[in-house]
Amino acid sequence: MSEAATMTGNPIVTPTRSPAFEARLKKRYAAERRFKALGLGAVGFSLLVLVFLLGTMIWNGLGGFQRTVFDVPVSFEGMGLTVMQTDNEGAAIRALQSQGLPEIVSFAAEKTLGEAGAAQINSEAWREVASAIIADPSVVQRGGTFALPTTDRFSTAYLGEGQAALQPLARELEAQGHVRRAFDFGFLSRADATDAQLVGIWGALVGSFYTMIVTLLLAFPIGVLAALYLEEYAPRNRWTDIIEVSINNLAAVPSIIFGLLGLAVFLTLFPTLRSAPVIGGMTLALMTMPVIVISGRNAIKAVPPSIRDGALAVGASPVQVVFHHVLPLALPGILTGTIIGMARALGETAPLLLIGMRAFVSTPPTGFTDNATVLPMQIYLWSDQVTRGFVERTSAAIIVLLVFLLLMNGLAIYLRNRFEKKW
Amino acid sequence: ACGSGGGSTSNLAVRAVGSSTVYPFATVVSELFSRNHPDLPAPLIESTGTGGGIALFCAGDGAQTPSIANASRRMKVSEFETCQANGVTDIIEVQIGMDGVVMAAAKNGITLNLTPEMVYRALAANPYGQPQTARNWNDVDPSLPALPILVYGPPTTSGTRDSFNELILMAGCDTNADMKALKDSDEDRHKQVCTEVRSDGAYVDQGEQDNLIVQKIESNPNAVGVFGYSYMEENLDRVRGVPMGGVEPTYDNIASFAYPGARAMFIYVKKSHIDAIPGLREFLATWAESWGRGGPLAQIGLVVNPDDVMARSNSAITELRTLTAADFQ
Amino acid sequence: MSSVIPLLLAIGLGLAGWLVARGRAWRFRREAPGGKIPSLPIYHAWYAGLWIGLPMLAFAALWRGISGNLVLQHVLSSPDAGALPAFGLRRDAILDEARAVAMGLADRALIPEAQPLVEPFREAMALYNWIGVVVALLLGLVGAAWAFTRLKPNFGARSRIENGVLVVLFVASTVAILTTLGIFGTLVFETVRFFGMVSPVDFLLGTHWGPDPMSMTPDPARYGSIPLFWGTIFIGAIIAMIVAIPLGLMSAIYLTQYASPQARKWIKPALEILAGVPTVVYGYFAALTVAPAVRDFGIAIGISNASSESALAAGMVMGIMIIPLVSSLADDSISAVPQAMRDGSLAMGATTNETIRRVLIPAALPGIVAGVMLAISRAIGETMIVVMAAGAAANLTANPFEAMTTVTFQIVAMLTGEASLESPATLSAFALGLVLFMITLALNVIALRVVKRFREAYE
Amino acid sequence: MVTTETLSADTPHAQELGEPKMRATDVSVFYGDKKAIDNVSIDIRTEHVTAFIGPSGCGKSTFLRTLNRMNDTIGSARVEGVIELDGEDIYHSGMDVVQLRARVGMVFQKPNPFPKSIYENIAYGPRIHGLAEGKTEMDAIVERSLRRAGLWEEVKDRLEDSGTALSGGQQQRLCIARAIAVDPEVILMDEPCSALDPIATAKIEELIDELRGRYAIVIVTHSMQQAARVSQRTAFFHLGNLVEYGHTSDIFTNPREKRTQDYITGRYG
Amino acid sequence: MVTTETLSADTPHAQELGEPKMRATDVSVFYGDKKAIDNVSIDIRTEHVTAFIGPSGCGKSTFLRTLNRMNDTIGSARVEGVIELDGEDIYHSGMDVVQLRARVGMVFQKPNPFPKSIYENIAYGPRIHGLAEGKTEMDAIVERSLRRAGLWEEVKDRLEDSGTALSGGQQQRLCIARAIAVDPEVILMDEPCSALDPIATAKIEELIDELRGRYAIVIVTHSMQQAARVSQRTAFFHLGNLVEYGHTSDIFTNPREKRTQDYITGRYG
Ligand SMILES: Nc1ncnc2c1ncn2[C@@H]1O[C@H](COP(=O)(O)OP(=O)(O)OP(=O)(O)O)[C@@H](O)[C@H]1O
Ligand SMILES: Nc1ncnc2c1ncn2[C@@H]1O[C@H](COP(=O)(O)OP(=O)(O)OP(=O)(O)O)[C@@H](O)[C@H]1O
Ligand SMILES: [Mg+2]
Ligand SMILES: [Mg+2]
Repeated sequence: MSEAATMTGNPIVTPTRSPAFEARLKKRYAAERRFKALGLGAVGFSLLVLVFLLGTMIWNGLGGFQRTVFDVPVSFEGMGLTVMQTDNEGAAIRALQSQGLPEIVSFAAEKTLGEAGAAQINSEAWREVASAIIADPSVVQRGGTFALPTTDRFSTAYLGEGQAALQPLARELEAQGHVRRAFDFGFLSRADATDAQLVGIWGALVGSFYTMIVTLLLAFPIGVLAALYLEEYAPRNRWTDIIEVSINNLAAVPSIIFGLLGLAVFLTLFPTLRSAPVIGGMTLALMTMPVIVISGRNAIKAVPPSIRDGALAVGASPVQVVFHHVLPLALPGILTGTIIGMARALGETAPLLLIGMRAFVSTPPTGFTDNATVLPMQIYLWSDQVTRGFVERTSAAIIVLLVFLLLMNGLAIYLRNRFEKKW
Repeated sequence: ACGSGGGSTSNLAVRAVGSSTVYPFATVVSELFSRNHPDLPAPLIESTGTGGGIALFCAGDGAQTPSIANASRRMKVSEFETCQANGVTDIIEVQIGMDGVVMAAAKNGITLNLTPEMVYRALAANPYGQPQTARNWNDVDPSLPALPILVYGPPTTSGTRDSFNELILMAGCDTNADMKALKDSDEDRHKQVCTEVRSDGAYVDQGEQDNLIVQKIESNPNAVGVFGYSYMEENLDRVRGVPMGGVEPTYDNIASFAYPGARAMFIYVKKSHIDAIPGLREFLATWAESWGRGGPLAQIGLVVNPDDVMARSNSAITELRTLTAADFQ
Repeated sequence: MSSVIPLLLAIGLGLAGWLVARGRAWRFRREAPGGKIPSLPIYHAWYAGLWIGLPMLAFAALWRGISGNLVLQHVLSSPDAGALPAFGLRRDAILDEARAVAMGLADRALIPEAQPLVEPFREAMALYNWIGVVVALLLGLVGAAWAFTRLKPNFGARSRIENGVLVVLFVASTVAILTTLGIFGTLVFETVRFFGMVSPVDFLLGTHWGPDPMSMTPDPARYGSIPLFWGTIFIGAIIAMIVAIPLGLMSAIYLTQYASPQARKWIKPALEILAGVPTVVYGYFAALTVAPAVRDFGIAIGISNASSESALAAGMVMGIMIIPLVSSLADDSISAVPQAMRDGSLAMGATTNETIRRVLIPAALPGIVAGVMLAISRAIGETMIVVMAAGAAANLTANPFEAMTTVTFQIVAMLTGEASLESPATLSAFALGLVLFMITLALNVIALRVVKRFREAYE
Repeated sequence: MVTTETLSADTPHAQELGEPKMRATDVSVFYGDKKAIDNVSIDIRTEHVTAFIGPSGCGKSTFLRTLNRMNDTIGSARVEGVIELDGEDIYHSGMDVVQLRARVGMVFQKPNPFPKSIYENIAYGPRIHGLAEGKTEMDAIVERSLRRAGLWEEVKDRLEDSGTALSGGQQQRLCIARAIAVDPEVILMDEPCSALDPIATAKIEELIDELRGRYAIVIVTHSMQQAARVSQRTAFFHLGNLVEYGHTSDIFTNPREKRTQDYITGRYG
Repeated sequence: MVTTETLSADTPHAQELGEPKMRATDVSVFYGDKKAIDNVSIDIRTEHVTAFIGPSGCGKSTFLRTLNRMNDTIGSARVEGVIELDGEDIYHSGMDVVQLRARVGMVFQKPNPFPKSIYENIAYGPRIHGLAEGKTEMDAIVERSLRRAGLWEEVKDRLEDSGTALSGGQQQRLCIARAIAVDPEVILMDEPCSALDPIATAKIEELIDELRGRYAIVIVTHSMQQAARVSQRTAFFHLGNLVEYGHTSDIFTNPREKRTQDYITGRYG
């Protein structure tokens, strides 16, 4: 207290009201405004890029949900078509084929579109008619007007691109009102094909779904448990350091190397499961797990020790402390890591190249062990297709992937917001 | 509990792996096959690259190994030997057709009249063993425009690049007598001098993304692209072929070898699988039905085999003639 | 179907044990002096349930593995099997067909010889299913007997269960080590083969990269990996980070400190979409929008050899892609800093940005660093953007306007290309992978040391 | 309840004392819809140490935080009424919050040192406000502040250790030292001694006494003894109301209100 | 310093009192290399409330935490010596730490409610120990605990609100209620009242008095008055040493040691 006397010598002008302070304050406020503007700019920039990307994707991709069709009235009178009563749609379609349905359709098309036009009917168009008949056999009596897909080349020409030869025909048929773009519901229910007019995204979507399920079921629990172990129980020793380093390192390993691992380990163990979602999921899980562990550990670290003390002091065991208190409080942070990791896994192609998922799979998979491909792989394959019709389809597939991503993230974000707590 | 060994839940099906160049044709054949044989399981076509495909193919003779390897080049002796060593002894080689390698520019872009020699001198890392100095096309040949050399092409790892090396660069290189002589004295050196491409930006590796090359040359009128013929055919409204030695890269010119840029594509089939894998025989038959002139494969850019090769391919399928080491001489 | 039965049995029996044990524990409790037993009834329940269920499940898995062979032996010993070819693929195919039909996966056999074997397969499967069920039941009973002899009023069921949980946690953490070893094992064998063809010295110190994948005789002078590693670092760790760290960090700061909670709730997930946009999309964005702009800019500032494939374009787009990695993780760590820290600083008269820069960021540093590390890793692993926007030319240059390539792109190209898997170029992919793996490992060891030293705890 | 007039004209010598340093007029504070402070008016003078007492949850901390606008950081908090510092309305839009908080320092109920070194904890305020030029000056400020807070002897050898590694009481004294370091005009202390032992408490009380007259000091405390020892004016809060405000000696010996009397004698809560 | 003998045989009736609830013998505690507690021996009896006093940083909290092994959570902390609960060594490997902590409850210096509802804060302990069958029993436990902690009236209408939304004092009382809810045998309190107003403090003190005889209670406090009011035995710590331990009345009126005398009369720190 003796030093107190020495410092009360100067007059009572507090330094926080001096002109120097005020001048400095101006600068500080300028810095504050700059800083805030920088932050806003950063967010704004990112959002702008996002909007640009989404905008161009949607702009390019919306057309991919449509296809070019001819409106052709078909009558089946006197053709003697009978519809087989069976659950097996394939058999029923074959029965109609053998009764000459394709010829009936092309005849009807010729009548409406002329010979040149009829040549541009997609060779599989009659199947649409067949499906309509099987769905409602009374069509055979009534006849009807069907929207028949065109050939891929005609479709491109109709859009004013591709080979010049078909464009006059397209203009002409358009003038007659026979051709139009129609929403292609089948795009969402079919699988891969070689004709852009006939492809669908469903197969890849289901493949991605199965793959992500496997990834999530493996990576999330393993990641969370490993994070808990490392953060809460692991003794601080060399062994823990090894685990920690290898987890951090796995997050840095290029994804293709996980593909090599999947090839060398999983496919050696399960040789019959090449191209199957379960192997893809396992491989991606190895890649996703470190991300979940790392973000999970940060989230767990952020739970204040006083919460643990409180629980321990009422006699909770370390396991109870962790599962009753730490884990629920850390969950939002863990979910952030999960979102990021799963988003990456959903968009990943490189490791899947090596375990057989860059494949032409024309029927949607029905289980975890069926042959399958995934959305990004489908996008990648389509983006390199020769025919022009695939350009729009690729963009449409990207939109589907994004919607899938949004749904997945939406769920996680919902959960994250629900569990977010302050202390 | 389901089975040992081959007990996957699906039935045995044809499985074809390999080249991404063959992949689009194989998928079309697979689709045709499924349409014509709805009761047989659909073939699985996988794009792994030729090397990866042959490695899988040669891994063994079991029912889980692929029955077919798609290749955009011929099997190498070393690969054949691996096959033999792994018990894959009876291999049928079928040439399904040819892939054209073309050079093209934007429709309203640069006009070039090239020869393989000019291409070689413009793109080689060390033309004829000398340092590369050309920056503009007219540095290579005064008849060419004074525009910077900019070529987008496939990476060394792709089959298209391999054909480009072999059919255009090598040909251009061998116009020089010293190089021809070098070929006999030091084959490796010759190959390097003749096929190594400059990496200073004049030649841009564009991954295996032919559509992107098309887009890039479309937006850059001074650029030239190297890609498969089918891509040019599909994009004729945007790009224009670069004549080579005065010959335009048209279908007929490629099929007749007048345009120096066509090379064979193969499928390799395990004879032992023909009876064991349901549908394999029919699948091969579908190939044969599709690869002809005017067939569905030609429509998507396959350059059809010359008649004699066609006959040989047909007989390979019907007679199931297998490869021997002698075939590689 | 046959694998469902043991599963249901295991769950059912386990559940029964669970319920019985719980009931018994409640009785113990009521009878115990003071109405207290060391472990809650629920732990008794789990102890019994797991002792019953787990052995059954383990057996079911094992049985699934071996019963197929047993069935096969059984069928082969049946008289119908006499007509089979002695060995070879055809024989396997016939057996497979017959099995598939017997399991109901196909209506009829495509191979006629398989048809007579269907019935023997059916019988054998039924037989072995029964055996499996009976053995599983026995195992369950043994487990139950063991568990119930041990469940006494003063039995420490909780600590048994918790020890089990700890073992599970520990095993989960070793998955990472197994993966690391797996990767190492996968890479090292082929790498050794490669180094038999190209000496490690040439590979590690050479400055020219241009292998010929179609050649079987490597020219060591064309296998210098330095340009690849330089490109990887330049694009992924330098340019991308120059974009991503400021943008990501500033976004996180803005969202946690300035934006209203409502805005944050929407903007944060919106940014996370950026991380999930397929890389093909970024690739096209980089190649067709950014790269030409970068080239024009380069030419405008007088860099004559600015190429339309540039490290800068690829790095920038990659940076945008990984903004959310940085921002999300930084956001979480910043908002985890206790409010008291913020209050303390604000009460000193600090402005918000001073509080952020001097108090919050240092306290949140470990989380921010973790986010940055993840972001760098993702950038290094990215290939699509690199090939589309930076070309694939292995240039050793510091000029960001030139084309460059990365290790990872080369690995992908080599492994999925047309070259033979035996060729030195393909094998070089394994060597590249291994070296990259070792480098990141070394970096992580260093990072661990650094974080350990600088970790700031705030309670 | 007492009226505004009663509270501001608290002594016969009100005129002699000049203007109060801070004056709150009809201040109410809401958390969302919940009223936590109801219509409080009070004067705070440099000449006095003012103590806020009252049962837990009555709003002492809440009111204290309105005085340097720390409640701005609580989203749901809303203030009505007028609070003036040297005659300026601190809730006026022209008021500079940063400067306000530099002038009105605060010490919190729970010690909250920054996870930095002890030195940096103290140097933080002077540094952001640019109060020291050069290392020597800063060293002097740090030492002086730590001495005044009675912590210097204990930590002088480990200024580079983290502030969070100190014991609870040491941490709180560190926070007081930190607040003093920027030489504020008013110091608000929210139970600054609740984690301190008697010796440290005595030190702080001495310090408060020493600072009185130069700075206006407001202290929230639960200890009647402490209030009686250190303060000249005492305000008694109850359920958000300011029940009584006046000379400490009056409040403790001769409270006007029944509630005050009851509280002081420990008869209700 | 005093010897072990002196401390355990503290009264003439030592024999009559039977065995102590807890007994520490030659306990030293280290943080890394730093000795924070030096060779302390002490008995804790159910019949008494034991108060630990001493200047800030002297190791009161440290020693308290050794009694229910809460210092296990601090990586660098290491304990030497023997601590027995009912004659069992609590640092013996056969000791179940969880059960130990259920028997030796603790209330911390800084309130640390769980970020859960008030109800869940209290119900947590009884639930993990299975002390209640059904909702009604749990409700009863929650109400009883809150009442004993003097918090019931304030929170009974908002049991579903988060425990962290309470004021500091309310939070601390919540933590006390939480500790009581599991009916421990020993309750360790680390300055439980440092954030409480006199009324709440009085309530807690009443509660402590009520619980005495049934539970052994140890309380760390900075308030001599509080120590004098609530405790029957007082231990004075200084610089990690147990300087004096004995009847509270003796310690306060007639300390044997000079240092104790000086501390009590506020003469050093
Ligand atoms: N952030 C908040 N949101 C909502 N209500 C709050 C908040 N902080 C405090 N309250 C409520 O406002 C009232 C006054 O709280 P305050 O913290 O000011 O009391 P106090 O007098 O300081 O009590 P103590 O002596 O226990 O610290 C209490 O009822 C409390 O529950
Ligand atoms: N986790 C820790 N690591 C290292 N040293 C510590 C730790 N906790 C406390 N200390 C040191 O141990 C000594 C005793 O601290 P302790 O918290 O037990 O004191 P205390 O008597 O409770 O003080 P207070 O009355 O201020 O709470 C102090 O010097 C303190 O700095
Ligand atoms: Mg308060
Ligand atoms: Mg303490």
